[in-house]
Amino acid sequence: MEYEISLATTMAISVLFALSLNLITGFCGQISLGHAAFLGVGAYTAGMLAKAGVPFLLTLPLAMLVAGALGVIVGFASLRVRADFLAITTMGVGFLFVGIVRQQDALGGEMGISAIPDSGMSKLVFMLFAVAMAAAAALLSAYVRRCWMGRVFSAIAEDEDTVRVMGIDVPRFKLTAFALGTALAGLAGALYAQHLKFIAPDSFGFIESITVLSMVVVGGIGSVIGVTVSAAVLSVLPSWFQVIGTYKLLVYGGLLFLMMRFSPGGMAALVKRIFHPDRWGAK
Amino acid sequence: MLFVELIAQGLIQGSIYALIALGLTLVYGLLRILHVAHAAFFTLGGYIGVMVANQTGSLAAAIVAAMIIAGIGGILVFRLCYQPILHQPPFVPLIASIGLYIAAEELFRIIFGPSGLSYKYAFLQDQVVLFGFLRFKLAEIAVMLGSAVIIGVLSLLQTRTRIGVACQATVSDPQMAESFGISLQKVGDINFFVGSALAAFAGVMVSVLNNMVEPTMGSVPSYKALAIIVLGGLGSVRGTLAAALVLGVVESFGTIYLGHYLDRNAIAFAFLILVLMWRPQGLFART
Amino acid sequence: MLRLEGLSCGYGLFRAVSELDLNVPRGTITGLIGPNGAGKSSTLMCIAGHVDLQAGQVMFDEHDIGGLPATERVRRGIAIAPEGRRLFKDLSVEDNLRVGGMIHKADLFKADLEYVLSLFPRLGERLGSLAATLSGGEQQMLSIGRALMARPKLIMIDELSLGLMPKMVDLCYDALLRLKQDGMTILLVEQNTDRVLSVADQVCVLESGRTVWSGTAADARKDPELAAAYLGLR
Amino acid sequence: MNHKKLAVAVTAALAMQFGVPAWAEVKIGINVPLTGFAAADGKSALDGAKLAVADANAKGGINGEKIELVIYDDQASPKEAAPAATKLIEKDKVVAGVSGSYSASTRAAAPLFQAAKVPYVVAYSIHPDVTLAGNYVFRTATMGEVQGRAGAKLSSTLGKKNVVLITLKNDFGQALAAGYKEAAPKFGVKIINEYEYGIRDRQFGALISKVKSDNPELIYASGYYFTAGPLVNQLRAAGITVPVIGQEGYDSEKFIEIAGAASEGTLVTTSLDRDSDSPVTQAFLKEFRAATNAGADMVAASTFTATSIAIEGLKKTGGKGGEALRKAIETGTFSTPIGKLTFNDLHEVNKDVQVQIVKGKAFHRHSVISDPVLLAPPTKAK
Repeated sequence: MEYEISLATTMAISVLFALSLNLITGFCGQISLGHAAFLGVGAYTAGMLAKAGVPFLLTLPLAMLVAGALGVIVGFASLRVRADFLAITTMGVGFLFVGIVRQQDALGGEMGISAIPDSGMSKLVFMLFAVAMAAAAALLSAYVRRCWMGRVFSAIAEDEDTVRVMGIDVPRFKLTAFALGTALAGLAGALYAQHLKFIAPDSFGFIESITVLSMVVVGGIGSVIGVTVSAAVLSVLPSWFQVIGTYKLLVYGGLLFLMMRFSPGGMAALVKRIFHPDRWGAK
Repeated sequence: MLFVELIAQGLIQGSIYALIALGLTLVYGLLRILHVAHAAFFTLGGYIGVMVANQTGSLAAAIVAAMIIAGIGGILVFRLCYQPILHQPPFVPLIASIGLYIAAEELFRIIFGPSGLSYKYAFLQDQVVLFGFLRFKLAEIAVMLGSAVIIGVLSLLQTRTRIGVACQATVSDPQMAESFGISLQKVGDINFFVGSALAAFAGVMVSVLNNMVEPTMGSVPSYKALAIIVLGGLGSVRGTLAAALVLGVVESFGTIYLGHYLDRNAIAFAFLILVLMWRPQGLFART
Repeated sequence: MLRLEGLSCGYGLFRAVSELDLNVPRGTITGLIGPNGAGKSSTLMCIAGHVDLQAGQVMFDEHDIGGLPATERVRRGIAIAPEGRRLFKDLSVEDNLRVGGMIHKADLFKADLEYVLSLFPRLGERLGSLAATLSGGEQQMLSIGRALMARPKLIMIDELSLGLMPKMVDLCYDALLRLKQDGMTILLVEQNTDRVLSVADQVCVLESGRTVWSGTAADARKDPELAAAYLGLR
Repeated sequence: MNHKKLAVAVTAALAMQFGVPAWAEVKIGINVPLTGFAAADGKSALDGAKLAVADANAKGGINGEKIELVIYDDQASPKEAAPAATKLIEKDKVVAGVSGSYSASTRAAAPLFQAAKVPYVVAYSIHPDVTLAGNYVFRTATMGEVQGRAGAKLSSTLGKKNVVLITLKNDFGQALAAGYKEAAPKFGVKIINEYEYGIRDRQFGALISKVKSDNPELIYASGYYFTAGPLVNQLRAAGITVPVIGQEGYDSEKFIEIAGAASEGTLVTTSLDRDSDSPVTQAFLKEFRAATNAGADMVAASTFTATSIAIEGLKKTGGKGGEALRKAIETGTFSTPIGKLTFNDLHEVNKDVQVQIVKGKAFHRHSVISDPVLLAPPTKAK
């Protein structure tokens, strides 16, 4: 059972992480290529605190706080630059995070941090806890999308200038999206650190940022259900792909490409197309 | 003396960046997509270069073959992968491109093996001493001169020939260019051919410099070139050139004097973020 | 020469123009007028092949060109000087004109250039300048000149006088009359109704994507109701 | 032949008698990076492990039972290594594990093997935390710090005082640098400057210009063959002729291929001595070439060794894993291609450091550093 529990935990953390990016990129249209940095901020915060003797449950809100605060700072960048420029800027943030952590002896430098103290939960309970967190994030996402804020988000995603002209305080909403999304990423990071008990800078690099963006996009950008399913599937795909062995990454990259090439709306669109063929084509 | 050497090394690195980033900028200028998979042609160039050179013993043949094959590959990528999704929001081609790049890197590994290939013959490995104290590998000089010549010829072609002018017009306003009979497809073909061929040239030269090609050799250039075209003001050829050289020099000094605080990639991106916060349209963009 | 039959066009589900009928006889100037958002520019862009044709036909020289790509339409003889001019800003004036004549052999360029410069001598002084550096009037001249380089049978000009100094507008209209003398067919979209009525042979008035009036310019001037309602004439 | 068949039949009959699954093969699990940036080392490691298993199976396996190697790709990433380790333990029920991977992934896997009480033999990952996971984890590689100390001693043996360090910025390079810096004062070696580079760097022009102006007598540069090849090549091209000391990361024919003529004279502290007169080493080198048509490198030799040690242990316990196997490995002495090995109380390996030099496009013996005090790996007490 332990293997299944471990996989389920990985799944739950990935879902949480992907939903956090979905808030920023999916709902609010701000593309981020450096989201793994916030996973890292959460993981390092929680890891260091746990090593300092802070109880596990207390590390979670602190990790969210630190990640969210940094997220707001990066959010300011989104006020200054847009679209492709923002994508590259966030990518830079990702590289900067890894570059800085690498050089900090206090954070374990290149060696990372290992032997992170146990949460005290059994593996099963921890898995259930992670699943509960992911479910909460999904509910929060669904709620955000329905409320006024979510509508402003999607309006910003559609056409920022028009929203601005309407007299809505666009910066405030963008920063909120960043704060929410990065804080959730921080939570995912804290769970990640606890799950693997070992973190190193390389785990939060560009590849990880791309992976999570893929989860969002493959699921269907902005679709809570789609993103949840795709994050769950894609996160354990590498383990299943052991069968395919050496062709794993080829399949993974190919899948990403084919999905975008033939169904850019992700799985959500694909499913809609299969079940409601008549609605397809209407925008 | 050290100062001059560091500048020179920065320019060598910068001209490699320039060769790669130019293709990216051509594509971005025309189609407004970030063509991450571009770096695959850099790697492809390296592999073709090594294989052809080891077969024929001629570096010139290797360069020509690499550029032509990569160029054709570029056209195929444009037609089969990007053209059908051009009307989608920008993240779609971006992610497709990333997927394509990951798959390409893996294909190289599966086909050519994970540990890379080296040249059987020593090309351009002799040392040259300039001004009595600047010591270079012949290959380093070749990279600098080669890129200067190629880029010079290209910019001449771009401004002096009808096709070049047509390409520029298309970048400036694709719809109007069509209204004057210029086919987007043809211009796309040309841009992808030229851009990929340039990347392949860079790939051959880098493989000569390092005497090695490996499946992952494109990954650093891929995102660094993205940073460069942003610095250069997305789509501006002159800006890209300047940004590539500036970044090369900044890195050259950075690795020596900042190396203990930040690694090379982080330096490049710290520089990028600073510049963007200061000038959101890029360093050399006209506003 | 150009005949629109029940033309409807727009983007996606949005319909900009509904069932427009229009006939532009050879060698005439036709004015297309109406308030903002009436669908005038969309009509021109649809004829040029940039706005989706949703219903109806675009007949040119007795051929239905509705399904042809934009690149082919210019070869058939339709050139456009679009709204906002849309010059190739990074190119010189000369290169803009060169692009205009791209569908023809390079050795025709010189003669065509001379013809355009005879219409707009001001451009001759600015041949080497970047298009972006031109004044508004010069830009409009270049836009028309660029279209002429394609040796069209029909030239479509959108918002000819918008934002121009009166003197520049005069120069442009003089050029139009000369073009007409040389046998050119012109489809003109214009806000400045006075000007259109002074040169046009016939006008078509659009409102909210529909034709509300069409006829000769002389009739238009005579119709008091029309003049008051749509043409802003007093 | 007949003997063997009979033996197998008897074992089978006995096994059925006692209700043990009769044809169960003895399973050894291995995590290696087959894809991603470390794929080249992963391939070498896997080749080494496969050879060890094939050797053992050819000699009759364990009590007549065949050994099966269960292979999982970990991409050298902790994220992939953790589920792979869990799967090896849980699903495949391996009796022993081998790490043919880097430190990051090995550190993620080691605690899982420890918790499941499955002995885990680590081939070439050098991070100190690996063996701290617990008493079921063994390591056949010389730790980074130890190798760094050996490097410092070698520098002084060569009579060089002023040294520049060029350090690969990852756990491997940092551990080496730490060991070197620790031991350098003892040997009167002065570090006049230190530079760092990233694992993706292949162009070192700027760094080399600066090194040249430092005018060192010796360069101690950490790296893997794919970084060291271009580095040494470019050092020589820039006219720097002082000796270069590398470590086991250099230890691959690929290094010589990439650096070309510039590789001549490069010194490497490693665990594989090509000129060893030990029959085990020579047999390994020969068999590896026969099996893969390529020369063995340190990674292959170490993973072969780690796998062999697991197999030797299993032979002693008759295929039983768990505590019995742990004790067997703990107390055993093993003849391996990288020398005679024993483990200390922290399950670190006690062995000499081999110094190889590139001569005539091949690695040859330069010297052996055997200084039990200097080379003592950390113990439990420390």
